[in-house]
Amino acid sequence: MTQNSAQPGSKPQPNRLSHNGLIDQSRSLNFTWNGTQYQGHPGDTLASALLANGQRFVARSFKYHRPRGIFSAGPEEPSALVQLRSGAAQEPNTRATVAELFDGLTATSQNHRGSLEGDILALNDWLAPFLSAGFYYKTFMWPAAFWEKVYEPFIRASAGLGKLSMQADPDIYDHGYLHCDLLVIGAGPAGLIAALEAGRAGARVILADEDFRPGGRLNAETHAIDDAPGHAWATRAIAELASLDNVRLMTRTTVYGAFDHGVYGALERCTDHLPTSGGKPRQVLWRLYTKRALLCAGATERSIAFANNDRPGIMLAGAVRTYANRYGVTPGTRVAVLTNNDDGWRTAQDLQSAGVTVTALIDTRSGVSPPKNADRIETGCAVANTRGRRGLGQISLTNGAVIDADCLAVAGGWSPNVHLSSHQRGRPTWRDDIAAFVPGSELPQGMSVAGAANGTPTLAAAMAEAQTTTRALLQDLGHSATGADLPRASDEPASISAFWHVKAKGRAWVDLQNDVTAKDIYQSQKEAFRSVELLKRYTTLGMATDQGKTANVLGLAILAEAAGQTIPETGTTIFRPPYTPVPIGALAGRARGKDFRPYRLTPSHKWAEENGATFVETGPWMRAQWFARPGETGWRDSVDREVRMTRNSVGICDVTTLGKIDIQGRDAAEFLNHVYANGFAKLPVGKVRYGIMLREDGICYDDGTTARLSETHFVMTTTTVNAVAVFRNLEFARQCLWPDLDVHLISTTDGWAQYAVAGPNARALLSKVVDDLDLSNEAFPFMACTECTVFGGTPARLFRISFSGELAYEIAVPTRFGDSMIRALMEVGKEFDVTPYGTEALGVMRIEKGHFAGNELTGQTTAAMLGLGGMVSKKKDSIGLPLSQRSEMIRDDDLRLVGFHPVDKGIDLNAGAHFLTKGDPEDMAHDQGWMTSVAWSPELGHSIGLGFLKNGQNRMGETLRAFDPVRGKDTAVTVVSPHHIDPEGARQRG
Amino acid sequence: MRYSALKILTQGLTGNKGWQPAWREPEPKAEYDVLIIGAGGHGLATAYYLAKEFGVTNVAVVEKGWLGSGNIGRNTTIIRSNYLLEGNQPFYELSLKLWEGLEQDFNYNAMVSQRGILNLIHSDGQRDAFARRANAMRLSGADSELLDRDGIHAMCPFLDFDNARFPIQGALWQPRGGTVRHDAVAWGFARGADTRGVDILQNREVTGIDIEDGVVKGVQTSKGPIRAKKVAMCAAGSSGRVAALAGMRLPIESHVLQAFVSEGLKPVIPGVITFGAGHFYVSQSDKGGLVFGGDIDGYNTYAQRGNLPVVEDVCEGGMAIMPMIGRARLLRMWGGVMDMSMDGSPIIDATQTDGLYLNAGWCYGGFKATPASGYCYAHLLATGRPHDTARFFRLDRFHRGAMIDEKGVGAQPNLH
Amino acid sequence: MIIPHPLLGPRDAAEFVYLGDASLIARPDGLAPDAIDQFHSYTYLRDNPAGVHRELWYHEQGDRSWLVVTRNTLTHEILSAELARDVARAEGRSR
Amino acid sequence: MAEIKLTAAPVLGTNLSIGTNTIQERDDLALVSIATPLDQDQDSQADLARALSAGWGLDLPAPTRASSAGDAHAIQTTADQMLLIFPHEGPDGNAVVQSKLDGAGYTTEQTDVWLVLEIAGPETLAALERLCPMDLRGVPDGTATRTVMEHMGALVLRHSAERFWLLTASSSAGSFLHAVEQSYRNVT
Repeated sequence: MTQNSAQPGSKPQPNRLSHNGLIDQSRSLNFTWNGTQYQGHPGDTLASALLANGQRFVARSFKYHRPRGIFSAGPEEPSALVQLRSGAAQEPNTRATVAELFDGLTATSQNHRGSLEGDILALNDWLAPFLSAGFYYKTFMWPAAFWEKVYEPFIRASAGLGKLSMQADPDIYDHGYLHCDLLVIGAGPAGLIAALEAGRAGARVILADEDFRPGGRLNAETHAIDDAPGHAWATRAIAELASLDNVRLMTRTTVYGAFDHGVYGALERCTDHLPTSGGKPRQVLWRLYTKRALLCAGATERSIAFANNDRPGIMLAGAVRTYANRYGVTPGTRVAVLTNNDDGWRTAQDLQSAGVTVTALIDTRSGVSPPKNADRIETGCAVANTRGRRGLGQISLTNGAVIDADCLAVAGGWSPNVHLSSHQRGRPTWRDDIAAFVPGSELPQGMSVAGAANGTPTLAAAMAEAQTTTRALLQDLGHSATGADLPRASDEPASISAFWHVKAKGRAWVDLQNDVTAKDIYQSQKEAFRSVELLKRYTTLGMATDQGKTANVLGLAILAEAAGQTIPETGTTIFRPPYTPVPIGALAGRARGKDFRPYRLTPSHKWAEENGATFVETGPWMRAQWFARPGETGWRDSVDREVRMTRNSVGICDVTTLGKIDIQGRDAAEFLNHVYANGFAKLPVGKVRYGIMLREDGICYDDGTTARLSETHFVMTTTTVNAVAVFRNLEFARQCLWPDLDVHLISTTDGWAQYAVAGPNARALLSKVVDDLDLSNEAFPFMACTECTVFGGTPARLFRISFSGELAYEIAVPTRFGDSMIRALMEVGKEFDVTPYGTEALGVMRIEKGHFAGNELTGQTTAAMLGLGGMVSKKKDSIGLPLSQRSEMIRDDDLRLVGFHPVDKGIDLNAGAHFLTKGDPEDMAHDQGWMTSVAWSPELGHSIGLGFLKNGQNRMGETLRAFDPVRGKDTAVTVVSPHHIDPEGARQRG
Repeated sequence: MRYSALKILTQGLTGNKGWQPAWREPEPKAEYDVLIIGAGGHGLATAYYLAKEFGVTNVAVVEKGWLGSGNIGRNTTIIRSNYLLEGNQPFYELSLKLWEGLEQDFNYNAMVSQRGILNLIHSDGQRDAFARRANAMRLSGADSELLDRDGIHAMCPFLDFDNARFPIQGALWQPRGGTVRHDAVAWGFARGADTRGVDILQNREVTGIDIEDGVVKGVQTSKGPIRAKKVAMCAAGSSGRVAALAGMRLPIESHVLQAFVSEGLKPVIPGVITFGAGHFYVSQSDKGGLVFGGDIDGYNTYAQRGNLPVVEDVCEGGMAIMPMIGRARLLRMWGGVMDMSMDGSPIIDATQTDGLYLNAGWCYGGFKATPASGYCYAHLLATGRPHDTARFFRLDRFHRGAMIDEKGVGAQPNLH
Repeated sequence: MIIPHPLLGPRDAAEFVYLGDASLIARPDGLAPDAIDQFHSYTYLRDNPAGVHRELWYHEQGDRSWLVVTRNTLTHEILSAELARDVARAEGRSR
Repeated sequence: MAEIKLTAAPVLGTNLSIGTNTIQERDDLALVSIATPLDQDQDSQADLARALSAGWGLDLPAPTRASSAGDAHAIQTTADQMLLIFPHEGPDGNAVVQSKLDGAGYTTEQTDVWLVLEIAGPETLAALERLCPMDLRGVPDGTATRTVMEHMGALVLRHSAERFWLLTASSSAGSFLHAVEQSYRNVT
């Protein structure tokens, strides 16, 4: 073995092979591991750099806190989880095997108390006999109160893996959407062939690979293609693909899930290999819309269960080759190889050619003749146990031999990466000849599988299969393949003889991360947890961050062994998305903070900002809540003043947020008769009518006014919150229920800036605004409407409607004039001491007036409860009519909307209080209703409320308890009419 | 075998070789007094309480797959009784009380962990509605508190208090809410029922319900017929399919609810937190995974998987209230098929067929209801009368117009 | 999911709002003497099949068409998508 | 008091560059919806086709395909409704259309409902890939369709691979512009 010669200023990397690897050994990158600085090279992962620096013991296991090392060289890593970066960017549970090295990288080990080496929780390992499968279900029950107080806090603190920073993620994320004819998942030899075939044929291709270097196992093996190293062929293939406009090559991109109808999720890691993201998205979550997909995801090697098979230094054999061939690192200086298949032989061969001492090649099969690439060859036996407290030192064999080794490469066979094939219904099927599960027959729509992922493990066969499959897909898609020949690759032998478990004393680990042993599986079987699903839940096998990529098949095999069954009889393992874990930040994309959802702003927003408005979220809208004036000491001051000024003179409120729907057609009136519970067919042109809408279940869900502008033209208003739902329901009625009515809908909510002008001086103010229109009560009475112009020619609509109970109008101008309009209204209103008012004053006035709003329209409210039962016309068929007449919904003693005054006028009422009859018990059975809305009425000088009360219409004057234990209040209230002011409506009609 | 710390100790010292099967795998008898269709949480709980509380032990629970393989093993493990309506609140409070004594009752540690549930409030209207709810909870003996921003901050300083699109204004807090190790609930009830003589018949699908002259006689299964005096449907998620065997149409649609778990993390979340301006709720399991979910996918389905838009919507909600979880990774997503009923509330009732009973329509709230559902269903099966707290869960309520519609969204199951 | 819109071609289901069983098109006569019985069945009871299901989707973030989509609730396979208005007319609905 | 005249304001007045890309509000257009009366014998359709052709040189639009003549475009928005976009200033676009249609369709003024952003430049498709679920790369010029972007409804019109119009609700225009801008910044 040749050690690399240290560059100036760099420390030697003891396990670096200077002549090997697809890394740039001419440049060094500094990184810090557990506070110590080391060096690696561009092209390294953190794992390869740690191994190069002789760091074998890098982690503690989940349950027993056993020392663990680096087990694999890819996304399947169960053991080497680290905390990457620091501060707010700290990233727990990062697999060192896929973390690309960058200059300045810092990482620490996790899941230990004290140092990695001195973890005091390693005590758990000594207690292991008492912590077997499911132990926690059988104890910690006494005394009952101790679970939350004593046991659970201890368990929680010692469980878990890495730590969150507890600070907001400092990076940004993005989402994206791509479309293609063919998605090729995996850029190994099969994927490259497929992409080349499809790309050359002119199809739109996306080739996605999770690695930063495409090529798959070609980068890890010493195979030749067309007489050159495989990785060189991959490089040429990538270059050709990059030159094709119709091919999108996506590296560092994991296709993590297969969803319905050819939709795939993919995560591109854009800046994770850089010291900082530089203000650009750290990762992009792509949604891929595909016509066809070809899964070329390769295979994952698995281990063999034998006693103490979890020590640092015990690794997958293929991973050992990856480190030697791709990264120029040997994981040990005296390496032993344990295999049950021909593929394991390559590890010995590759290491020996790199100059590494291979102390033994142990093949579990009898009668095979492995090549002499090791100091000793043992066949027909296996490893029985291992020694080495913080890392492997020695192995003992089933034949009694004891061999020194600081690395044991275990080749237990390869499991095709079927994950995406089973994300929908597909259940993998077992193939005895390769001792592995392959994708089943029920694949996601549009998906095919080729290469090692399909159980075709050898290079030439995988490439041939990829070509054949791609050609068939191209034909489906209407493209013709160019007919290029396959490159020449050798087909190496790939014989395997299933061998899973060396039964001997000592714990044999199956799931390295969750610390599940073969014995746990036997116990689980004995305790009746006999299906794979019960097994995994009882033992937590395969539930760790690696989702059992290296463990599941082994676990299943041992379960089969325990049950005395074959593997197919025992079950199968399926996988759920995501293939590898996806950051929640990436899944959320940009939607966080203020960007969580869009803001809708009213036309007067800018003006309101300039005039001291406080805003409130009303669904997506921001509305002015009140307008503070100098000297006002709190919101109540402002709101009381706005109400007083409006009721005394005139106030203006932006009501643009109400939904506005333009309804036109010869049959528009008939249509309205169907969708409103009350009649609209006879509404005259130039008039507005108030209407209530029911759901088909008879519940009143929205109300508003509709104006008739011409015989065939209506303008409907809805509540702000229901605008979208009402529109949808109208379209349903129009298209599905009465499809031959000539009626057409379009939303104009955003097209008009609409202002309520309310108060005794509303008419006087508006007479200075509208052009040439007689606003007298006779000419333009309550509920009149018209199109008109304002301020000398600007088009407008005027409606005489009132929510405040005052003489009031709503005036609308095209939105482009909205800002100018509010300024003009305020200008001409100066002589009337006009005030703008916000949603709070709006709320106070509607409660004073006894109008219901969102707090009353809970979706549980009938028209009868609102006192509007009589409005529901029984002479015409409207939506909700029949079911609104069900027996329980028209009971006379049902809830009714009534008003409330506090008996002691100095007390403020609270919404949400429940009503109790005096002397009744305080329980649900005696609940009489609840307070829905409260306000302090400047006009009455005390707090008032609206609420639903059982049989309320017949209880005027009764004194009840407004029971509010959650706020420690219990207030005597008197039942009154909901119309606290002007019950006759003289003001709004005046 | 009774479980105890001593048993763990003695077994540990003798190589854990003496553990016994947690339940039998019996052959069916020719006839049962009660045959329950579905060995999920509710079915097993029903069998357990029938045997333990009502002395009815000639009971079979028939399951098409493995016991506990339905929604009991696929949910987000939350227990709470923060309900609003008279039809619901006392029932869920009964359930919470049963949870509180469950482990000692069935000698199995289901890890009932009452670390509280926090429902965030983002608007005045929501505050009023939660005040109404909090008082309703008090009226039926449950615990509830309204917290202000400072109170929430003290509990969850990591929430986004400064930069939120929908600022946090307060919260409804139920200290007795929490989580339970869901699989253990199924196993504990199964073991408890089995010990008392109930036959749990796994891997046996009910393929027909035998009815003669309006009277139930038994069921057909994939492995032969079984006679029964009473047949109790208890297969939420598949209720439509089971009820169809008896010729019934139900006020139920099947929908998928996705759930998610992150990689294991050291403790960060104190109890359960729900976002009031989006679809997101979260807790942290004892193993350290953030267990979270949101809205149902919204279309009829019997497939136990969902689609990306909802995954993204849920994670958006998560990042909106707790942007510290951006670098935590989602490890696994899965789906459970829900009986979404027409008013969002369940059904525990007799049917028009003599001897045939229905327990269904749990929407995504079935887990927390498991003990009370089992208890009340057992009560109905054993006495013929509904239990007082479940008396509103009648099938005819839709015809009468007595819906129990907590969310007020009407006869549209995917909105509940 | 992808909805094969009959006018617009394949569209992401995220653009749509789902309502439910297409039998909701067959709204009974609200003035019939047994209207409550009929509407109870229409509004509340569902076949809820595990298999082929005809269902209503609304293209809210698209062309506002109501569609009748025929889809398998076990596999999510979509067999057809039609304009609900055409379906309604074919079922005899008019004014 | 001086005589008051209302002044029209653009929705945002946007005119900005990101690298060599530009984002610009088009406030020189009128937008009017035209619904085709329900009519079994298709007379209305023919009347409408004649009026569109005479008025703006436009054919009836097909689903997802705008009919265009210069800066005038007709886009089918629903099965029986289209959006007509044409150069025009002033709030009377609807009146202009009504006069030319002579009752051949039901019209509604839509100009102020929408923000029209013209986005152009070499990174435009890349930016749209971060926003828009629709395939805008593999479709012909003139493609027009409604979809959703960052939770906001939007109507997209592809003029060329490097020039698009994006129409969105005027009340949420600020959030929409923010999303478009962010998309460009994320890809440049």
